Amino acid sequence: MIDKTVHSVAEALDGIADGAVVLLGGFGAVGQANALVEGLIAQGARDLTIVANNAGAGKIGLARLLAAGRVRRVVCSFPRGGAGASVFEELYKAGKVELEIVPQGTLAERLRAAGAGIPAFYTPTGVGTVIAEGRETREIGGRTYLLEYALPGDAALIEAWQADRWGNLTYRASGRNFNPVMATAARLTIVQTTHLVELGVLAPEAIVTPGIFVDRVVRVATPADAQA
Amino acid sequence: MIDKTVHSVAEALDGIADGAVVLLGGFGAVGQANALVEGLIAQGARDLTIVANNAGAGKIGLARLLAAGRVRRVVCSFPRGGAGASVFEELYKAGKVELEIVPQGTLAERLRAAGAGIPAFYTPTGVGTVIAEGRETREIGGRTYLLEYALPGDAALIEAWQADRWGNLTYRASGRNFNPVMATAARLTIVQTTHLVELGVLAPEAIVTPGIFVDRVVRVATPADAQA
Amino acid sequence: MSGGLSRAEMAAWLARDIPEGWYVNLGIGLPTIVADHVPAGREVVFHSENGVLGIGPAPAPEQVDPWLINAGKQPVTLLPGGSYFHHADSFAMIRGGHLDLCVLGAFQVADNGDIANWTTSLSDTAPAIGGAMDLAIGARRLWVLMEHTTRQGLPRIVRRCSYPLTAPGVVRRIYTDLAVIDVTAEGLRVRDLAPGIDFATVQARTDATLLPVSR
Amino acid sequence: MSGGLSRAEMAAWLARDIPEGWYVNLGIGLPTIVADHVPAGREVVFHSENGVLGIGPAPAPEQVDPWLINAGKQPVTLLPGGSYFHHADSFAMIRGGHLDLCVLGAFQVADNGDIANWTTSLSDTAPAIGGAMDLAIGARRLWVLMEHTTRQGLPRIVRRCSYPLTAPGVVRRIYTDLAVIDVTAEGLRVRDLAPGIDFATVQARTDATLLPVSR
Repeated sequence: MIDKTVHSVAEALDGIADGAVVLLGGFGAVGQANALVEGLIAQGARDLTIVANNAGAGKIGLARLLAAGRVRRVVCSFPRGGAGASVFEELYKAGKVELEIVPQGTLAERLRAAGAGIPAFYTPTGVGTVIAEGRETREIGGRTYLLEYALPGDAALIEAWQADRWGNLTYRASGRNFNPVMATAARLTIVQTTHLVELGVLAPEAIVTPGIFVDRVVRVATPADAQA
Repeated sequence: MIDKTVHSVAEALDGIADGAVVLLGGFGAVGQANALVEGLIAQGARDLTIVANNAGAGKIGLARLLAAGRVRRVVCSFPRGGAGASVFEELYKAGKVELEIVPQGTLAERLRAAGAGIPAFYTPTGVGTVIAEGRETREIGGRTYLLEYALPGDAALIEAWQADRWGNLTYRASGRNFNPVMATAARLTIVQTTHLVELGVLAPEAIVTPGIFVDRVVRVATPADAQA
Repeated sequence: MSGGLSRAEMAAWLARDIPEGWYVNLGIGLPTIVADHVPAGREVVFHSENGVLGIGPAPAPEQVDPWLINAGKQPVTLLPGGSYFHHADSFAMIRGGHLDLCVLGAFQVADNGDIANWTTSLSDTAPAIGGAMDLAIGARRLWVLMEHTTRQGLPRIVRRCSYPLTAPGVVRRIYTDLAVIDVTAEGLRVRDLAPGIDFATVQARTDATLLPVSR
Repeated sequence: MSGGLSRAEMAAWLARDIPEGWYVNLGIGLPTIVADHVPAGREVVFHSENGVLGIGPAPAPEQVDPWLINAGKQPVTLLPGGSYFHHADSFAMIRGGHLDLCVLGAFQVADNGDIANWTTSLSDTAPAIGGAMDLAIGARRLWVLMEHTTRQGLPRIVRRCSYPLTAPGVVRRIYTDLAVIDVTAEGLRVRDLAPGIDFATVQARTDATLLPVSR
């Protein structure tokens, strides 16, 4: 019997190595797999590259991982937090973390490309800006485009609304965001969910991430607990 | 009030010009917008380029359009029909229709790229085969890839299971196939459906094609009628 | 600035020009409030880059769904007919030219349509692009909604942007507290003036050369 | 061919080697029947390129759902846990390396792993590729399931394919009515022999040079 569920966050995170590229779903506070992200502190992996839309806000999730000194580099579109300087901004100012800024749509497309076996693509985004500096361009049909490469991860930490033992996933409202894209882009896709359901409960037309993209599923008590 | 529904197939097809590139959803007999495809005969457009996975089977839909002499060129992955020579094969043998063969995944990705504002991408499919002849290649990370270009349509003819007045769509089972991809790739996306529903009936998590991609929706009586 | 429109009036000025049925993305900040000023009964479909189409009015505090936010991370609601999708699909809508309109704020707009709206310095502690570059080049039309001048009274409409660009040559129209200005092949042409504001006042507060309203 | 396995036996031979939990695409024709021979109780998830994952056994005639077909256009069923998706997502699974295994039929396989399975002639009246080229390069493993020789008795396992390639250097293993053969860096190595078949018989019906079973 296929059963991708595991019994603890520690088991879910087993094998993520020092230096790994880790993709974190979520946008704002919604859809962040914070139980898994914070689990990385106990798990112990160091020197991580984190790919996420934001560079962490408040004192939870990625902000805690950053504060624990586990992150060498952040690839994101919008590192600024809310009010006041974030943990990331302080580390960045102190030269303790590297930053690669990627336009949000290019970030999403590079992740999608990694999951889809597309090694590189052309995009109009960023032409004529600092993003284009040192980058290959190409004219197609009279318009200039940048060459962008796929961005694969060693692991992806995903938050799903519902999951079953095959790893099929659904998401709630704007909790979808980067999660289904990143789920396709990593060699090891790890999911936290509050709703573990029996196989067959999720309608085949309503499954957003088919289990083929998912390696492990761990149930967390509630999203609130997950973020405690 | 936004209302994309129109009252007849003729109204739905208005404006498709001679020489247009028309994308046809469907795979096998499932998800073919045959009422719209056959409506093109009365509509009158000539010299069409048809993009579809198959080149028509039996005597309905695309096969009827081909028999009516309206198609100059077919872009597809699998032109062979079922038992016996199809209408397409007879026309092709007689030199009356051109054929561009595209691997099925490359066809899907070229359509997706057109809808997503990606003018070109690299793919491993077809390297070292006749598909690669005369085509640009590039080595990325030690592997060779082909450059492929987006394939946009002037119009797309889509079959959906359900639709609402905003043009939101769902599909049934394997009727999804190329339909949602092609719906994004054309300047004019036209939908036939058997189930026209009130706005709000379709769950926001279950909508597969958001209305932003859809221009017109026409209700047809039943799929069987549509194929009569 | 003396005599100009309030922020709500600016948003309403722009909102009146959005036809029924358009798909519109509103940038973070001032542009977001445009949604509150669409004339009653006119259906406009608002998109947010975090995967939401069909955004409705802001929820009452007790009706906030913590799972439903917009790109500015504010709680929002979803209208009947709304839908959710993932980030790659959301930016496929943007980059693929499916939005009729994007409204962005800006630090500067140049007379050739260049826009600078993401950072005032490349040595910023944490320069943040977000979806701005994709939105600027992807929508069928880009309108800018911003105060005509900075708080210090410096012009934001300039001959050449001094800040890092978001995208070159993409702005089609500018709404400010003083005027509505079209970016045309001939240059910046004033399309409309705020009540009590004359052309000379607008030109005086603008670095770039303006063309008068063509009647 | 005398003494070789039946088609059902060939399919069962291959099916036994598919571990639980693998995601598998079965090509049109002979490979399709592999699904019927997976040992009872072993969960294997079958993918079809027209957007179906979790295909179950063929339906009884009165239970056919006309909306649910596989890539060979045959009616199929969906298991609990199955899902539907569109063609671009389906080929993202294939090209993106998410399938553990693809099983294809072939006209020819060469000792370097080249496969020719889509046409025997470029002057074909209507050459049809379908998903073969994507499947051949995309899955983590490509196994070929085919009769060892043509109906005319000509070898299908050759030193060099004479038919147009589907993909170069991709086949990992070949199952025929006579033997199971691994494509290795050293060449083609027989892994297993059908009951009553000896190495010399297999070699005699093979154009390429074979290496014996390594024990």
